[in-house]
Amino acid sequence: MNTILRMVSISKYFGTLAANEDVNLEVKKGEIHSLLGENGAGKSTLMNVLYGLYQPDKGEIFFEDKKLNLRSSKDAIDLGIGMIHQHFMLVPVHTVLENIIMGMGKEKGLVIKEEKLKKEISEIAKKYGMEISLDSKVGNLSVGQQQRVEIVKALYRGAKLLIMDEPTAVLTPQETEELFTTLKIMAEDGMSIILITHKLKEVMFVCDRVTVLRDGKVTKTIDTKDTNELELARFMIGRELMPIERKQEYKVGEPILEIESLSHEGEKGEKSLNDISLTVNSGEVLGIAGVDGNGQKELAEVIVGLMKASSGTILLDGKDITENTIEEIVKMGVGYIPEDRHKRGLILDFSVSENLILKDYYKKPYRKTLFFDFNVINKHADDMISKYSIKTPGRHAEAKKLSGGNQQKVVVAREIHKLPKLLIAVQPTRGVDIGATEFIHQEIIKAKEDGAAVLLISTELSEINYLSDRIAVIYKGGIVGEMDKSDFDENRIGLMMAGAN
Amino acid sequence: GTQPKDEAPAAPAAPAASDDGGETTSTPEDSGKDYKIVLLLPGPINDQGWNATAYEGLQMVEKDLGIKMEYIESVQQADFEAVFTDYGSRGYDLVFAHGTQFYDAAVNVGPQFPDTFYMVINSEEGQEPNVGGIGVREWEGGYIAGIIAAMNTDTKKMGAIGSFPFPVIAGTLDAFEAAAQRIDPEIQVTKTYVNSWEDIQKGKETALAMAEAGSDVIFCSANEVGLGSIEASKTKGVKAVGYISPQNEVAPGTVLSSVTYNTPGLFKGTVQQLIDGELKPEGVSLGWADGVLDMQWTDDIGQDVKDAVYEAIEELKAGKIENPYKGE
Amino acid sequence: MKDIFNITFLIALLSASIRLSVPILFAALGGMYSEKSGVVNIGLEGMMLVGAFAGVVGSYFTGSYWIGTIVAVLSGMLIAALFALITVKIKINQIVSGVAINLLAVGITSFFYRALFGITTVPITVNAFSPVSIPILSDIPIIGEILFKQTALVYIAFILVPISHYIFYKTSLGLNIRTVGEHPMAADTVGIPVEKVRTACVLISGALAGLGGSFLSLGQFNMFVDNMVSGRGFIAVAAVIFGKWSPTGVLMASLIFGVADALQIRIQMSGVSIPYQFLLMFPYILTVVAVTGIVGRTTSPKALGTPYEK
Amino acid sequence: MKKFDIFQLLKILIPIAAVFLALLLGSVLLLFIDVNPLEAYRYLIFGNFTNKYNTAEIFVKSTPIILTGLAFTFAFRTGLFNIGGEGQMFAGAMAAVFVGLKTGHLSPFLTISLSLIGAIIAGAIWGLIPGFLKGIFGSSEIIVTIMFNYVALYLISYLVDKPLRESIGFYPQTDLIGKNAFLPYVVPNTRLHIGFVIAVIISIIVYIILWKTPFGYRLRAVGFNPDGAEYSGMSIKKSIIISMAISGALAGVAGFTEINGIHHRLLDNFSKNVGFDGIAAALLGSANPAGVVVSSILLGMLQTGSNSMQRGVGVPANIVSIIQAMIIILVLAGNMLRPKLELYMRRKEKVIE
Ligand SMILES: Nc1ncnc2c1ncn2[C@@H]1O[C@H](COP(=O)(O)OP(=O)(O)OP(=O)(O)O)[C@@H](O)[C@H]1O
Ligand SMILES: Nc1ncnc2c1ncn2[C@@H]1O[C@H](COP(=O)(O)OP(=O)(O)OP(=O)(O)O)[C@@H](O)[C@H]1O
Ligand SMILES: [Mg+2]
Ligand SMILES: [Mg+2]
Repeated sequence: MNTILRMVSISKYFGTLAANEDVNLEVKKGEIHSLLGENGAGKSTLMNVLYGLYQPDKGEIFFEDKKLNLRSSKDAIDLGIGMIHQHFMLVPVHTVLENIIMGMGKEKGLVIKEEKLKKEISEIAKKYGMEISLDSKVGNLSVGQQQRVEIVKALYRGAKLLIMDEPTAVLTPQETEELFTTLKIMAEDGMSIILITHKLKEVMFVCDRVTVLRDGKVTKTIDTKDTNELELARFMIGRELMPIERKQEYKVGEPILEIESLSHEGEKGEKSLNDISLTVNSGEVLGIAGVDGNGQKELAEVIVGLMKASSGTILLDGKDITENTIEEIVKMGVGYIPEDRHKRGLILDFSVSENLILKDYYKKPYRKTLFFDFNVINKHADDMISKYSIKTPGRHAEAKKLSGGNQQKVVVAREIHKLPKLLIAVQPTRGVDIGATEFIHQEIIKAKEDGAAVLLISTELSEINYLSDRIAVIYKGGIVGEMDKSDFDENRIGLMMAGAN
Repeated sequence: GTQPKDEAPAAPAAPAASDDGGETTSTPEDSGKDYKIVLLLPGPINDQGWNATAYEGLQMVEKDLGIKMEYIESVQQADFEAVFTDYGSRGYDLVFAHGTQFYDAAVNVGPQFPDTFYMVINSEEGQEPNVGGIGVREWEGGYIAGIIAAMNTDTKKMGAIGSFPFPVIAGTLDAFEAAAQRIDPEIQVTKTYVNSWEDIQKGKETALAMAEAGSDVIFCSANEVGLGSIEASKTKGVKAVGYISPQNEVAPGTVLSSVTYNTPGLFKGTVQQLIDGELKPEGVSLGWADGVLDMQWTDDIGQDVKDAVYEAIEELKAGKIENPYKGE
Repeated sequence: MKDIFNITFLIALLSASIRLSVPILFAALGGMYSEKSGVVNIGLEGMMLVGAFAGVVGSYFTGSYWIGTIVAVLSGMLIAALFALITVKIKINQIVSGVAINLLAVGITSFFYRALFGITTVPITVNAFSPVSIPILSDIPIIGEILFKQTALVYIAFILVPISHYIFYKTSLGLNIRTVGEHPMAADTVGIPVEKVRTACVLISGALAGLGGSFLSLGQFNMFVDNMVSGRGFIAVAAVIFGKWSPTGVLMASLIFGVADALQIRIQMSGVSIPYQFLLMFPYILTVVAVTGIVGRTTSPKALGTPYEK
Repeated sequence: MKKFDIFQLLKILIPIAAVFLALLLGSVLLLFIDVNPLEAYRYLIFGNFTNKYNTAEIFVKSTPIILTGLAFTFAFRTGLFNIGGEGQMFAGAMAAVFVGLKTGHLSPFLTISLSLIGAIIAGAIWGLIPGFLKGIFGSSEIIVTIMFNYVALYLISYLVDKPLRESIGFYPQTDLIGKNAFLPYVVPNTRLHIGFVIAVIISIIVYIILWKTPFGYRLRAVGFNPDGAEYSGMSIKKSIIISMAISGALAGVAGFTEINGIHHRLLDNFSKNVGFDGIAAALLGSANPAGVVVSSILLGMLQTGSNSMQRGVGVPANIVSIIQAMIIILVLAGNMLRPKLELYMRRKEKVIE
């Protein structure tokens, strides 16, 4: 196998922060190469440099033995480098077709020849098993489908090297599996792939080689067959990972959340929740497994009052909260880790300390008469930062300056710290590195042991399995099965998630 | 932008015999031609109307009397006092303020600077010791325009456009109507306001609408807006009466004739009084009798119209006609 | 009042509405290009003013109003280039940049008018457009009178609507513009040069606003007077939002504004006892009502107003 | 220590350089019309400081700009674009005049307080309506506030034409408000009235509200991320309406200072463009109250300075607006480019160390 890409001694600074320092990366033709590293290690930055979005401050890139001078991603695309970004680069109000062809005027002509383009695209999509409806608005698609749009977008441009930044973070096991099958077909076709993921199992399963980054520097490049998950974790975080033992028996308390025949209709009248009944007791974790887009978000938002139920009742601690506002529900002691931390969970322009009081800002002791008591607020922030080991330049740093994993920690800290009666956690570790994942898991378990009722909604079966005491599966807005932890069977649940009974 | 202002110039102040040496401000002895005179304009100097004619006055003073006058334009209402104070403290001999709206500020500042004379154009008041006013009976112009218009209408409908319902403007429109109805009581005059001095398109559309509703002579007292109304008259083949500036050439064949203001002469006259030490802190009101108003005739005008106009002018001069506008 | 609401009145009203809406339509179409690419353009007013002035200058020196119009377009683009430089490249807040552009335009048009023509009491007049009757079409009863006896620029304005629609929704160029306005980062990742697209769109907005200005000075008149745009650029800004950022919407918005203004003038003349100031308010209040009742929750381009930074 | 100084210095040096550049560009025009730029600029810069009266004028001018600037700032910080400062100022002025006419006979403290309250309420209503339409129907506040500027303008025109026309019924303007309703002067023999002090105090209050209270926290949270604010239990609609009302109230106070401090009566088109100057001041001052005060004073200085330049050497008004526009553009451009320059210097320093 010959080398298709060599990045030599790449350095990239943001201000005075070295996101990449003297990084070397070599990718061979037809290989699937993994890039590993904690949140903020510099993976996305390195890839953005490769894709021409960032100009490196130092270093050289050789692609197919030619030295590159990338001025924009246009240059990279023209050379056959494709990239699927961590945060999808799709325009929600455009159709799938428009998203795929945008920016291709030079190649495809000024006037959009819809029929011809559709035919070409469908062919490619079919080849890799990724059919999608080209006329749908992307904003209406599930995350998994959006992922496909991204891949087809890259394939249609004729990528020789495809960069995928955390593509599996939001996929179900089945979707992940499908994706990996596709990736393997691509690799066999001679395409090279750089895969960024926080899931070591996936790395071991699909990748040929791994390069590990830590604090912007390469700590190791190694063949997957010569290593194992534990060793990779050590390269990444510089210490051993010690999975905590989970007590299998648990003490169930009073019912906290009781949902009775709950339904919800979307804007166009479609049923997004269909007659759901559930109970979560104090001291237990009820895991909701399911493919993304099957009503998970609606379930969480209806409970907390962000959306209105069309029928059914929700009892919290025995009191009917179906008609209550979110404000009232929050006050009753419901903690909520939302699926999308950027949209809901944080005010990105607020500082860390401000974000940590987002739900309690008007309460004592943060407030003295009409004014804030900044001594208390600052101390609270410092406490949280050290307790949850949030990596931040300081409590005054704006939340948007934190890496994704650390942003997630801020949300988790805020929601768990208050000792909620009910904790709703949606995808609590999305995009978070293994160290932080481990930590967040511990916190959820601690909350439960302190008596919280926890409703865990996750597309990741390993997470469901690891944290839940009971498991329910959601499909097309309805609960299609419920089981105890002891009956956990990944295959069976996977099938239920896909709609089979 | 143009500021609220009153519309109309005046002419050489009446010779008015000077009484005893009382409170005249400039000292005739040292008239070594070193006068410091400034003209304050409420709007931009090339507004094709009120301010522009004042600028002509400034040029005439320079040409005929050899005295260089300064000017500043677009003075904001909020700055009137500050500007008066500034020129007062810098020892100016004469400050022309081109619009009644300056009057209050002049009265407030005046007493602090007895060596400066403040002359407020279009004010019919003055105040001891050093604020004078030259009011122009603009309505007398409107009256003559009304006669010209009335003798050229077939439809017996005509339109009169004003900027803001200021007394001078409203009076002008009212006089226009009164004169027209004196010629023929059946004549209807549509009066509208556009709340602008410069929205030329609105002027045009207003006049077009008037013409479409049957008016066949249009008259407008609102600076640039007037140009719009003339353009509309041209488009619709109806007639217009020019106003303030000699506007016959703007649209030959459309403009019947123009009633013009001899603003330049008014400035020259006042400066002459300054030189002669005859400035008086009082208000005067000038009209046809004082040569402030004038006619620019076109060849299309028949002798009968001219006769009627001259007859009316004589009556106005004699004070036989009253201003129809009585305020709100 | 009695004989006022007949067919001639209607024809007159609608032709007036068209004349009144055309300058707004030009500028609003321009504003739409700019806003679709993510740049708020409050500077339309100033760009129109520059166009109005440059059109007269061009016609004055060449004797050709068509050349005057071209000069207007180019001058609109020139001042738009400055706007693009400061908003797209240097990334100064777009709203305050627009305010500054308006201030600048008032200054330079007045300055150069005086520099070229001196201070006049009667404005310099130049060759200008006169109405062109379109054969056959202009003979259609009523419609012909309203639509097909206008100046050439009016036809251009209306033709620009379907052309813009085609560009935005049927060409890759339009797709690129929309992408840049919705999600500049995504545009960047597929190789669309965000800043170039925005600059181009701002230049187009300057060109069209310049045309709108020249419609005033050469299509409606044959002269330039200070500040002759009198707020129409701000109305155009509103028309873009009101028209929901679509060419047909912008057309409707401009027409509604034109009708309201034309109607206002006529009601005032009909001698009703409503104080005229309330009639003058009417088009503005109507806009508010329309924006509230018809448009509702507006879906602006997502990235509108935010400079793109990597 | 040394590093710190350089960057602090840049903050001052860059705007000065920007102004200098703008003047340099302006001097081309001045030379074109045969005015000596050096002399013109001597007036522009030092003209205000020749006597107490002119110096005080700077603050007189800046007073309403501070207030409309704060109005824009308040809305901006809470995620809204209030282009309607001008109209809200007019609304405040209408109320201030009305109160001043009706209660001018009361004690100064009482009548002035009532005028202020009236202006606050009227401005708040003029901001609240667009806020309400935005909150409930989602109507663009940019459009509605622009439209409301015109509506207020014509409303004043109506008031001074008909119901509030001066009692002798001549000019379309109101009578003078009662003497007791005049704002007291703070420096004798100048026009500097207490409105300036009020504006500065209000700017401090605005700062405190926005950054030191839970109330302001909430409004800002909604501004930055409505979804996040909603999630945490805040009502977006209520916040939008409250923010716009407060923003309008601030501009309303500008109407009060202009009427009770300067004009003492209502007239058409008074203090034109102050609303737009406020937007410029807010953004020049990085939308924070202290910055607004400083940049409003700078704009005030620029305006009085250019008046004095006009008076001193006869520079026409159009060049003045060109120079003003250039100064705004170049100072903001300097602000934008400063971080890049700093970064460049920092990195250099790092390499050297
Ligand atoms: N545009 C930027 N401006 C400033 N700092 C940045 C920027 N982009 C990245 N950084 C910083 O550079 C470092 C590397 O970020 P990068 O996104 O490459 O991390 P990552 O390895 O992709 O992390 P994650 O696993 O969370 O996606 C982080 O500290 C981040 O805060
Ligand atoms: N303006 C900025 N200044 C400093 N850091 C920034 C800035 N914008 C983004 N970052 C950081 O740059 C990195 C890359 O941004 P990106 O949006 O890819 O987030 P991420 O860390 O990968 O987050 P996520 O895990 O949520 O997907 C993040 O660490 C983010 O916090
Ligand atoms: Mg990343
Ligand atoms: Mg991440």
